Formats: sequence, structure tokens, C-alpha cells
Amino acid sequence: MDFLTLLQVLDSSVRLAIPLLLACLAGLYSERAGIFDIGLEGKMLAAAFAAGAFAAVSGSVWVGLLAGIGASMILSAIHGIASITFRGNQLISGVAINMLAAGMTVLIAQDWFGQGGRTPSLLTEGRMSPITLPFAEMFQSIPLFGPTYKELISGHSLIVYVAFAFVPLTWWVLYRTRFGLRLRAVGENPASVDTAGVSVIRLRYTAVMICGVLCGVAGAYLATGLQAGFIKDMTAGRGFIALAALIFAKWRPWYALWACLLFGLLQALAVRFQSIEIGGVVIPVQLMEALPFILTVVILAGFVGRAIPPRAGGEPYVKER
Amino acid sequence: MGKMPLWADAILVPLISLLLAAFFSALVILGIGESPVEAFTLMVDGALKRSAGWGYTLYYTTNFIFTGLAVAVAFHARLFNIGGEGQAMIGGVGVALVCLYIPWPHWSLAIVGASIAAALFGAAWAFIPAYLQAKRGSHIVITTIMFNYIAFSVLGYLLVEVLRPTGQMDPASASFPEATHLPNFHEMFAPEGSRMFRGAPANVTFFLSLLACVFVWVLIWKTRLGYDIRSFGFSETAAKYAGISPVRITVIAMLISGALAGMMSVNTTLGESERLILNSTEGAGFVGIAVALMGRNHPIGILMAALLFGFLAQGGAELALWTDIPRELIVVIQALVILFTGALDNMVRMPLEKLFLTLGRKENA
Amino acid sequence: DPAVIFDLGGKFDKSFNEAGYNGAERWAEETGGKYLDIELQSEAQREQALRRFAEAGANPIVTMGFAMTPTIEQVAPEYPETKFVNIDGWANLPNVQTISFAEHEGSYLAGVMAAKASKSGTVGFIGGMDIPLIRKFACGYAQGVKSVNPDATIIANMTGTTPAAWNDPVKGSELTKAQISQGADVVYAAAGGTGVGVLQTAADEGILSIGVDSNQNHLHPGKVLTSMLKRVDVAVYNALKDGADLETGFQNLDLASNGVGVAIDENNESLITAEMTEAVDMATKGIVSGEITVENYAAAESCSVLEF
Amino acid sequence: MAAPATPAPLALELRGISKAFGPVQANKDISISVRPGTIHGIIGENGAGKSTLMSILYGFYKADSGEIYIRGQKTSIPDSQAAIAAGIGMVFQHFKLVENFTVLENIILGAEDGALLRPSLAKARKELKQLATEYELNVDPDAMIEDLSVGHQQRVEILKALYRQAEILILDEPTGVLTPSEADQLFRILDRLRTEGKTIILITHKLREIMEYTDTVSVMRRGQMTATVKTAETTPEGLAELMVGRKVLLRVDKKPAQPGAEILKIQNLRVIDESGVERVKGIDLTVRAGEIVGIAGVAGNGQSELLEVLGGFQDATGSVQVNGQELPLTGAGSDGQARRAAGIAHVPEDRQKEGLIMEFAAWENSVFGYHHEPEYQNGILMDNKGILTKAADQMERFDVRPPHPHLAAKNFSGGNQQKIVVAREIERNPDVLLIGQPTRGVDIGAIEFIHQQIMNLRDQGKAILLVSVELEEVLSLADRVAVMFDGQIMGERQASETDEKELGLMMAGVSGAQKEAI
Ligand SMILES: Nc1ncnc2c1ncn2[C@@H]1O[C@H](COP(=O)(O)OP(=O)(O)OP(=O)(O)O)[C@@H](O)[C@H]1O
Ligand SMILES: Nc1ncnc2c1ncn2[C@@H]1O[C@H](COP(=O)(O)OP(=O)(O)OP(=O)(O)O)[C@@H](O)[C@H]1O
Ligand SMILES: [Mg+2]
Ligand SMILES: [Mg+2]
Repeated sequence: MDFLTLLQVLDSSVRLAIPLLLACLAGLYSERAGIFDIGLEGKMLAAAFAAGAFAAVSGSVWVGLLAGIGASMILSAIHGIASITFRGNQLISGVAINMLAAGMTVLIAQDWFGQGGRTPSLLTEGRMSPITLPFAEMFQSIPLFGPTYKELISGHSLIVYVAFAFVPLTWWVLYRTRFGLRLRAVGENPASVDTAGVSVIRLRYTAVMICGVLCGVAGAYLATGLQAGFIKDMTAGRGFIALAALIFAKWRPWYALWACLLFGLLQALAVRFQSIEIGGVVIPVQLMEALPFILTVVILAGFVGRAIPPRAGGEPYVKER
Repeated sequence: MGKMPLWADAILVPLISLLLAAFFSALVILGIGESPVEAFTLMVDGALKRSAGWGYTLYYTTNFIFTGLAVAVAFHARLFNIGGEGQAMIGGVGVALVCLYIPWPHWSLAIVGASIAAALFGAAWAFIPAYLQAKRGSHIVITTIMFNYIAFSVLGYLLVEVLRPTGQMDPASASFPEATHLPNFHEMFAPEGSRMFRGAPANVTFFLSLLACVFVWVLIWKTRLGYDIRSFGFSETAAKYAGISPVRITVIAMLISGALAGMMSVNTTLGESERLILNSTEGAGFVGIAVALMGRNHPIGILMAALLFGFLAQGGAELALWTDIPRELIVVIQALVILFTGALDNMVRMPLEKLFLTLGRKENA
Repeated sequence: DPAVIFDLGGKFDKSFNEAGYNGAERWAEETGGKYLDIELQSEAQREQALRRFAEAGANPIVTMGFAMTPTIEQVAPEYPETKFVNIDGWANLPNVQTISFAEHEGSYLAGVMAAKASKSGTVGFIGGMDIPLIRKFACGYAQGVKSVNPDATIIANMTGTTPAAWNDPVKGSELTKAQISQGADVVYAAAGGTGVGVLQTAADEGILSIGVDSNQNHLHPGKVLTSMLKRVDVAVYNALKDGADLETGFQNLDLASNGVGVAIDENNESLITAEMTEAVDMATKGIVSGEITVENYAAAESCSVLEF
Repeated sequence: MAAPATPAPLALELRGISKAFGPVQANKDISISVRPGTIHGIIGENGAGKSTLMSILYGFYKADSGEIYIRGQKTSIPDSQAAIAAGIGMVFQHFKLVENFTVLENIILGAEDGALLRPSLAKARKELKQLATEYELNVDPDAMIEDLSVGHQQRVEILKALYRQAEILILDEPTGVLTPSEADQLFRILDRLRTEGKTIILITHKLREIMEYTDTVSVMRRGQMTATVKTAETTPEGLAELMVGRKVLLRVDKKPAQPGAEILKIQNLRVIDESGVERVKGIDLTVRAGEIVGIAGVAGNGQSELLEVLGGFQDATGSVQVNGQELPLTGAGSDGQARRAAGIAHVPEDRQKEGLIMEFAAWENSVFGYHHEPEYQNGILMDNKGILTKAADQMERFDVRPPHPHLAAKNFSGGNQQKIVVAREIERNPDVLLIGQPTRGVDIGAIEFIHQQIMNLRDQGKAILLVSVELEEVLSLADRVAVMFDGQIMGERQASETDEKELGLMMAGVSGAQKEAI
């Protein structure tokens, strides 16, 4: 693999990793607060639809982004009502939200646009355009750094940089602020937060809503950044991969970054090197396809070991029975 | 101790939740400019008023019973098996191999052979995640999700490269020999010349799924192993104290779970398509999660929930046949049913509990 | 009334089923007729849909996709009065009309155009799910490319091995970018909804793309080199028009019968050179006259010019 | 116990508090008043409603009716925030700490100044130092809670309350998990707080603590307040009777032991835990038939690990023999079921996490650990009917209240849960009974009963190994006492020939030999 190919693979990894990263961080906020969320997929999908639809209608990517966030937050609110207010089963709620999103997006898209569950293709103003960082051209002649800067670091859409910035930001919020302290506490032992005079319910709703915002950004990025519109089921399981990355990352922001980049890299490699020949044996494309998943299992079995979730995770906070 | 009479808890609460789901579904149908009454009538007519409709409903029900039971058994050991989809897929490979390469003289033997193969293959597919969870602590939720994807690839490879007869376009195996044909409800129950159940895919596997319900009920509540599984599920530390090996129970529970999920393919692969096709599972593995949760992990509950989802699947097909309503409407209705009967169940239960409590107080006073 | 049964992809899959849908809609519009339709959701519904429509008196019943063949073989004999049409299938029954397409021939033409348009000598192919049908497209395409430029490199990729591969535009984009970085400057997408991502990215990155099944030239005017047309719309339209009187038997819609071809319209005019038109015409003539035989992957299960 | 001479306004007054949990009336029309600068005790059987009442005062639960007056002011306490604002602090029976947070983080949680942590942490650290010197409440501010002993965790809870400037401090069964010296220290602290004018409410099952440290005491029974008296004007016997509604034997009725053959023989036992720390460092111990050997020691000195090894859920090296039979200490044959087969029964230290499945019905719990035995099987199935009948009978005889075998374990009070476990293990008629913290958090009525059962078993000639952090309990039950410190046995004494003082010294690591040498 020559250097340029490497750069391109990495570039592709970044693009594939960003929706994962945003969803993963979204899940991190929610699960750190003790609300498990297997509905990341559905929220991303709903956001992708809303972003695609509103960007198409308004012609503005920003309206699309806001709509995407809004749609995702509505689903978050449902999850919150079910699992916080009514202490329902968080897994069931997540399953329901995924299905709701899968169905409603197509239903509404069909009703509005009549294009079979797609939104109209977006024109340039409806899409996130790549940002060329300063000096990209100037540095180009510098060996190694130049091309790396131009190909890999520069030329992504704004959301990519925002997503990366969210990693240290999340770390800082979690470990350096009052809100973060309470958030982590409520995921470990909600009674401790309650008896300390802080509302468990408000904290958890806040976390779930932040999760909604981030999923919304992830979905909007899919529909308006990576693509030019929504088509049905376009998240294609990325929410579940993000969930895997979250567990892989043991619910920590920096680890989440590495986990998502790793998943992105594995996917990029599978895209780039379909059916390689090793020693005369052609590896079937199906194996290359499955490789990211197989490697995930191997890594999980070999290196990561036991991932301990937030202790109060998945359990509704019940004081009186 | 109960705050509510049993009938209220088991029937009234789910019923009200279902009504709520129906109400919101009706709103959605109105929203896309169709008539909810008409849609509902179509669904009921198509799914419950014709024998063939029942034949389809029960066919889907059979699938959901197997996957629901699979999820439930694992759940009793506090293991969340999201891998039912993959296990069922690989179970189908077992069914196909057994039916294609063993010359069965009669269907009654074939169904036994196919069930064993399906169970073994499904269990084998669940084994690795189980073992990794037990020994290495690899989170079973991720590993089973990963194994779903891997199963898809394995199946794709087998169907495209290995099992597909040359010249056939379809990524599917050859059809199974005539002798393995399972009697369907039409053949079993329709009097000579009658059209009862004609064309419907429900077949003798339905009774196998009922047997599986009984099996799971006995296993979980009547045997030592079930006692072990439940103990371990409730408290790992207590299980250790009692001398119950966590590794053993994790692996065994997942093997049983995988076997049950795998056995769904007896219904789809041997009972319906009579050859191995790519998407025979059709998400039943995931619906199984909802079925198990809604059925409170109890075989009777699972049977009821599976019937409900079977009805929705068949009723939805009828809608798609006679109206312009996009098929996704059914997905939405299913989602609403899961949401209201599963996740928002307390929304109905809590006020009812209060109501019964005050009623009880008044009676006592 | 007639009925149309769409396969699992749904009638808005932007390619095969949608082409059928367009044909049916055109018929409905022109004649004011009505037709029943269903988008299958599960395997078990195949038989159900056939029977229910047949029992409701629909005639003819048009079914999309080879996956319907086994079911038709089972159900059609029970309804001898009803005519069935199976597009892409191989059922052989007295009351069934089976229509197949010579996708390899159409793809060959697309390959010829791609080779003519390519400056780098490297062209790409992106398939949806890895199934024999899609390889048939790829193999025909590769032959067309090689016929113009024997030294050309053809990068062929499949999006995946599961049905999700038909609906992953993001992956389609990445595959396109990967092919571009390997030098491809024309990509041919035979990938359903995934193709939307391919065409989009090709347009964004300034290379040419080739659409499939329906005419997709209008998606990115001036950026889609052409579309390999598979006239499913015509087939469906004709079936509905013929109604209950349609002729049963086996029909192969090939280049000669205009069943496949490449789309040229106002959206891609600017991209078509005279030389290209000539090459396409030559190839068409050759294939129609039998001078050129295009290897059919589906028949041979192998492809001499492309490895998978 | 000097009470203030002038009638200052009451620190606290509750009027007509009622609270129902569904069908359970936990508190019925309760009124109580507490003067400032006093320690007010509350006693009552398990499930009497003590914790509920205090949780209402702390805003954790909401009362159905009733009024709360703080320093004469009617105060509404809808949540804990309001309680904290009103100067109330509470140390719950089950601590409300975040296990994987540091002490400092736990202290500031909910009482941070400003949105950023750094200044809050710095301020808390300084204040903590001050409080530590002032009240002898030393804890490492940077230690993780999960690494602290229970005693230290409790200090953190108290510090939490003091940091929030609590004037009224509620402690729910604070000494249940403490060693005698830790308990002594706690009461010294409480004493100091009282002299500073703070008001303390103390829930406990230990009459001795009530008699020694409180100024006034209230007795609760079945959700109602049955009496409030000045401590000086009552006796332990009187309180016990008020509590239970009958006369209670406060002393164990102990006949002299008649030790027989060596049943349990432990040699050079060593345990290394998962994190590689050596918890037990070579123990030799024997228990003979008809004898109770008590293990005293501060929690965390290897007693738990010793019980776990013998019970079959902790690997070890060395040798353990029962009736001369060597028991495997690792691998196959070293699990709980093998131990039971070898004649060892085990009442674990933590009944809720180990001894019972809280969601199981009482009858299912009545065979927990023994459910594999042939006598509970009926072909390939379990003989559920037989088990149920047996369980009902057992519950009757062991006075489990309520005697409903279908009730889930979690619905019994702590004392009755313990009776279910004790009944199960004693009924096995084992050669060896391991019993850890037999009466932790159990009310005096139940304590009396459980102690009697243990004695009976001894008198039937069984070998009993008792581990308890209650020195008083060890001394009154055991015939021989071994003291563990830092994974080793510091020495053994005949119970009749030693006292709390000597044992206390040994528990602190002053070895018996050293002391004898002095
Ligand atoms: N959160 C709760 N939900 C429902 N019922 C409860 C709850 N907490 C306590 N109860 C019930 O209220 C009654 C009083 O319980 P409480 O905990 O106040 O007793 P207690 O006097 O503190 O007992 P113990 O001595 O065991 O601590 C019990 O019968 C119990 O079943
Ligand atoms: N959330 C709850 N729901 C129902 N019952 C409860 C709840 N919490 C406590 N109880 C019941 O309240 C009673 C006392 O509970 P509490 O937790 O104060 O004491 P415990 O820990 O069970 O016993 P001990 O005081 O011996 O430690 C018991 O009957 C217990 O089962
Ligand atoms: Mg209490
Ligand atoms: Mg208690």
C-alpha cells in the first residue's frame, strides 16, 4: 500500500467513522446517565430523513440540520417518557423507537414527496460542503505532512470537525464540570444523587436529550454531508455498530474516538480491498465483508476484556414499589 | 401482596395498552389520508376471518414463538441474545444440509432430522458469543450483533458459491426432495375438496412450536437446570454461593437459546420455502425480542404476543394487497404496539393500581 | 383488473421494480385503467399475493423478479384461467409469460461507452448484492470495455452480501471514492438504492457514472454518461395493455428487440462524442447480427474477462 | 445525660405522619418531637417503619399526610434538597455513595459551588481537613469509595452531612456494619456533635447503644409510635417488651460445651484474590464437634475470604479436612455443591447478595444450594410440591413471619430473611456449620431466636464456625475465640477466659503472645 492509498483509506475511515462517533458519543451521554439506548439507529434514521426533507424543501442545509436534531429529539423524548417517567424497559423502548423510525420515515416521505420513501436529491445549498483548511495548497509540497494535511485533515465538512471537537469537549464536561459529575453519578447510583438533593429525573432527561441532539447531527450528516438526500434505511445498521463501539470503548470519550476510528478503518479497508489474493487463494468477498465484525469479536475477546457498564444502567430508578 | 387482581394485571392492562396503540395507529393512518376503520376491517378480515388468513397468521406466529422463546431463555440467565436472527439463519443451513443430503423416506423423520440439525447449528452459532461472554467477559450484546452480520455473510457465501444449483439465478439452494414436504394445515385439516387453509404456509411445525413452549416452561420452572438458570439470572454472587457455575450456565442457556432460534428455520426453510433462501428470517429474530419482552419471558405470554405479531404481519399483508398504504405502515403499527404494551406499560398500570387500591380501601372500610 | 407484484426491494427501488412501476403507471395513465399491486414484505407473501389476486379475478398478474418463479410454478396450474407474467424468471407453464432480459448485452454497450469516455483507461463497476444477476451485468460491461480498449482496467466491487447492500448509499459513495482513487473515471452502478450514492459521488468528484435499469441520466444532468436501460417498463406496459389476451411463453428481450439499450437524451447529449455513437452503433449491429456474442455469466457461471 | 434546662424551641417535630406503600401502611399517624442538642433513639422490629419515617423527614419519600416542623417553623419537605436546606442530614442504612467516585467527589456531589469542579474540589478538600481534625473523621479524600472499609464509608456519609452544615443528623442503623472500636469512635463523634448543639436521631436494634448514648427513645411497632420515654427512666428489658410485645431473653442461655472429635481441620490456608493481594496468609484452625469457634476481627482482615473458601466459592491453597477427608480447594469438586455434599452448611455473611435469590419465593429459597439433591427431584423434574410442603413446615417452626412460602424473599424483613437462610442451613443437619454475621441488622426478637437455634445445633454435637464483627455476639455464643488480623490468626482464647478488651487489642494487631510477654 503506497502512501497515497494509505491516506485515501484513512480519509475514507474518517468519513465512515464520523456518524459512528457522533452516535457513539450520543449513546455515551445517555448510558452514562443510566439510560441504555439501543434506539440510536432509529434516531439517526429519523434525523437523516428530517434533515433530507427540510433541506430539500427549504434549500438550506442549516434548516435541515435543525430539523434533523428536532426529529431525533422527539424520539429521545419518547424514550425518556417511557424509561424515565414511566420506568419502562429501556430495551423495549429502544426496539420500538427503531421500528417507529424505520416505518415513519418512509411513510412520511412517501406522503410528502411521493418518491417511494426518498427525499428529493439535494442541490448544493442543501448539502454540507467540504471545508478547505487554510494553507492546504501551500503545504502541499512538504513531503508527508503536506499531502496528509490536504487529503486527510482538510476537506471535510464542518460536522466532521465538530464531531472531533466533541470528544475532548465530552471528556471535559464529564470529568471537569458539575453537570458531568452528576451525570456520571446518576448512572452509577441514582439514589446518591437523589439524596444529595439533585433531581434524578431532570438529569436523566437532560442526558437523553443531549443524546437526541448528537444523534440528530449524526443523521443530518448522513443525509446532507455524506449523501444528497435521504433514502430508506440509509443508516444501514450504523447505530448498532456505534453501540458496539460504545461498549468497546467502555463508555469513555477518548476510547470512543479510537473505537469508532477503528470501525471506520475496518470498513474502509473492506471497501477498498475486496477479494484479495493471498498465496493463490482468493479470499471471498463475503469474508472481507464480514471482516470488521469478525475482528471486532476477536479484539473484544482478546484485548478488551470485561466491559463494566454504568452500574445503574438499564434499571429504572424506583423508590417506592 | 398484590395491589391489583390478577385478571387486571394480565388482561386489562395489556388490553388498554393495545387500544392506545390502536388509537395512535389510527392517527397515523388518518395522517396519510386513509381510513383507519377500513384498514382495520381489512386487517381483521384478512387475518382472522378466513381460514387461509389464519394459516398465515399462525405461520408467522410459529416463527415468533421460536425466536421469542429463544430470547426468553437467555433472558432468564440475564443474557441479552440479540443474535436470534443469525442463529436462525445458520439453523436454516443445518436444515438445508440435512434435507438435501440425506434421503429421508418420510416427512415425519425429516422433521425430526431437520429440527435436530437446526437446533445444533443454531446452538453452535450461539456458542462462540456464549463462551466469550463466560470466559472472556466479551459483552454478549455486541458479539451476538456481530454474529448476525457474520451469519449473513456466511449464508450469502454458501448460497452464491456452494448450495446454488448451477444456472439458477436466485441465490438459493435447490428445492428439497418431495419426501421432506411437511403437511400444511390444508393437507392436515381441510376435508376433501374443501379450500380450507389452502395455500397458507402454516404447517405441522406450529405444533412443534407449541411443544417448544411446553418444553421451555418445564425447563425453566420445573427442572434443576431451570432453577440454576433463574438463580444465575437474578444474582451471580448468589449463584456462586450455591455452587452454580456461571460459565456453565451462561454457555448452556445460550446453547438452548440458539437452538430454539435455529429451530425457527424448520418452519421457514423446511415448512414454507422448501429450500434455503437468503432472507428466510426476515427480522423474526428481532421481533422475538419484542415478543419475549412483551410476553414477560413466560411461554404463555410469548404465545399471546407471538399471535399478536402474527396477526399484525398477516393483517399488514392484506392491507398491502388491497390498498395503497405503504407497507411501512405495519412496521409503524408494530412499533406502537411494542411501545405501548412494552415500554409504556406503566403508564396504564400505575393509574389502574391506584384505582384498585382506592376501590379496595373503600371495600375494606 | 390486472395486478402487479413487486419484489422485496419495493416499487421505488430506483431501478428494477421502479421501472416496472413506471410501466404500470404509464398504462394506467394512458388507459385510465386501474391495477392492484403489492410490495412484498416477506417470502411467505409471494404465494399469498398470487392466490389472493388470482382469486379476486385479477388478470393478468405481473410479477417482478426471478424469486417469484418457484411460487408461480406452484400456483399457476391451480388458476388455469389466469395469465401470469414473470419478469426475469424462468417458469415454463401454459398460462405463464416469462420475460427475460439480455442485461449483458446492454451492459456491453455501457462498457463500450465507458471505455470511450475514459481518459485514464480505468473504469469501475459497483454492484449491489453479490448475486449471479449482478455478475451478469458486470461481465457484459467488462467485455464491452475490453472490446474498445483491451488494456483497460476494470475495477469491480460489490456493495455487500446481504439485502442491505441494495440500500447503503453511504457505502456506495465510499466504493466510488475508492475506485476513483484507483484511477477510475467512469463508474457503472448496478446497485439499486446504493447506486444513488454512487451517481452522487461521481457527480461530486467530477467523474462520469452510468445508471441502470431506468433512465437515470436526469439525476445529475451532464454528469451521468448514460443509463443501461432494461425496458422492464415496456414489458409491464405491454403485459397490462394486452390484458387477458396476452401471449404466454418465453420472451427474451434483448438488444435486437430493444429490450435493453443505453439511454441518450438531452441530459447526456453533451457527453456523447460522435466516435462514441459510432462505436455503440457498431457494437449494436454486431450483437444484433450475431457477429459479436456477449458472454452471459448467468449461463456460463464464469466470466473470461473479469474475476470476482 | 444532661438535657438543656430551659425549654428551647424543639429542633424537630413531626405531626400525624402517615405513609402507605401500596397496600402496606408503613407509617400510621406518627408524631414525635425532639429537643435540640440531644440524641434521640428510635427502636422497633424489622419492618416497623423506622427507616420510612426518617426517609420522609429527609424528603426521600413523600408522606401521604402529616406536618413537619423544624425549629418551630412549619416546613414542607418535598425532596432531599429541601431537607438539606432545612439543615437535615441523613446517613442511610444502605449508604448512598457512588462506589467508583472518590471521597471528595461524593462529598461535593449536589453541593458544588459553580459549574466547574476544580474550585469546588479545592474548597471541599480544605474544609474536609478541618472537619477531620475537629471530629476525628479521618479519610483519604482521594480514595475510591469501593476501596474503603464500611466504617470509612460511613464516615464519608457523616462528612457529607456535616459539609452541608446539617443541624439535625439522622443515622439509620449506623453500627450494624461497624466493629466495636469503630462504633465507639462513632459515638464519640456523635457525642461531640451533641455538645455542639446538633440534634441526632439514631435508629438501632442494639439496646445497649440506646441505653448508653441516647437522651430519649421512641419505640415503633407495626407502623405506629407506641411510646416515647426518657432513656434514664427505662430499662433494656422494658424497651424490649415495648418493641416486641412480649418478654425477651437478652442473654444467650449457654450450657458448657462438650467438645468431641476434630471435625474441621484447616492447615496453612492461603488465599490470593483476583487483584493479586494475599488476603489469607496461612491459617491453621480446628473446630471440634459440639463446639462453636468464633472468629473475631475488624471487617476486611480475611474472615470473609476464609468463609468463602470453606463455602466453596473462592480458590485457595493449603489443606482443609472435614472428618479426615481432604477437600479440593481449586478446580472441580471445590464448588459450593461439593462442599455441601461434604457436610458443610453455610449461612453467608450477606444474605441478600449471597444467601437468597431475592426474587424467588420463600419456598424456592428453602432449597437454594441444595436443589440438586436427589431428595428434591421427581424423576427429571424437581419435586416442587414436596419442597413447598417442607418449606411451609420449616417456616412455621422457625417462626418466619409472615409464614407464607409463596412470598418473594425481598418482601420479608431482614430478620425474617435471615431466619429463612438459617432454617435452610440448620435443617440440613450438617457436620459443619459456617455462619457469618448471623444477626447483622436483625431485631432483638429475631436475634434471640437465631442464637437459640445455633446453640441447639452445637448441643447436638455439630462443629460451628462463627464469624461476626459483633464482639458481644462472639463472646456470648462462642466457646473458643480466634482473632484474625491482616489475614492471620493473632491468637485463640477460651471465651470464658477473655474479655472484650483483650480481644479488642488483638483485633488491632497486638498479638496475644506479645501481650503475654508484657
Ligand atoms: N420503598 C418501599 N416500597 C414499598 N414498601 C416499602 C418500601 N420501604 C419500606 N416498605 C414497607 O414499609 C414497611 C416499613 O419499612 P421500614 O423500612 O420503614 O422498616 P424499618 O423499621 O426500617 O425496618 P428495619 O428494622 O428492617 O430497617 C415495611 O413493611 C416495608 O415492607
Ligand atoms: N423498595 C421496597 N419495596 C418493597 N419492600 C421493601 C422495599 N425496601 C424495603 N422493603 C422491605 O422493607 C422492610 C425493611 O426494609 P429495610 O431495607 O429497611 O431492611 P432490610 O435491609 O430488609 O433489613 P435489615 O434492617 O435487617 O437490614 C423489609 O420487609 C424489606 O423487604
Ligand atoms: Mg430500616
Ligand atoms: Mg433494616
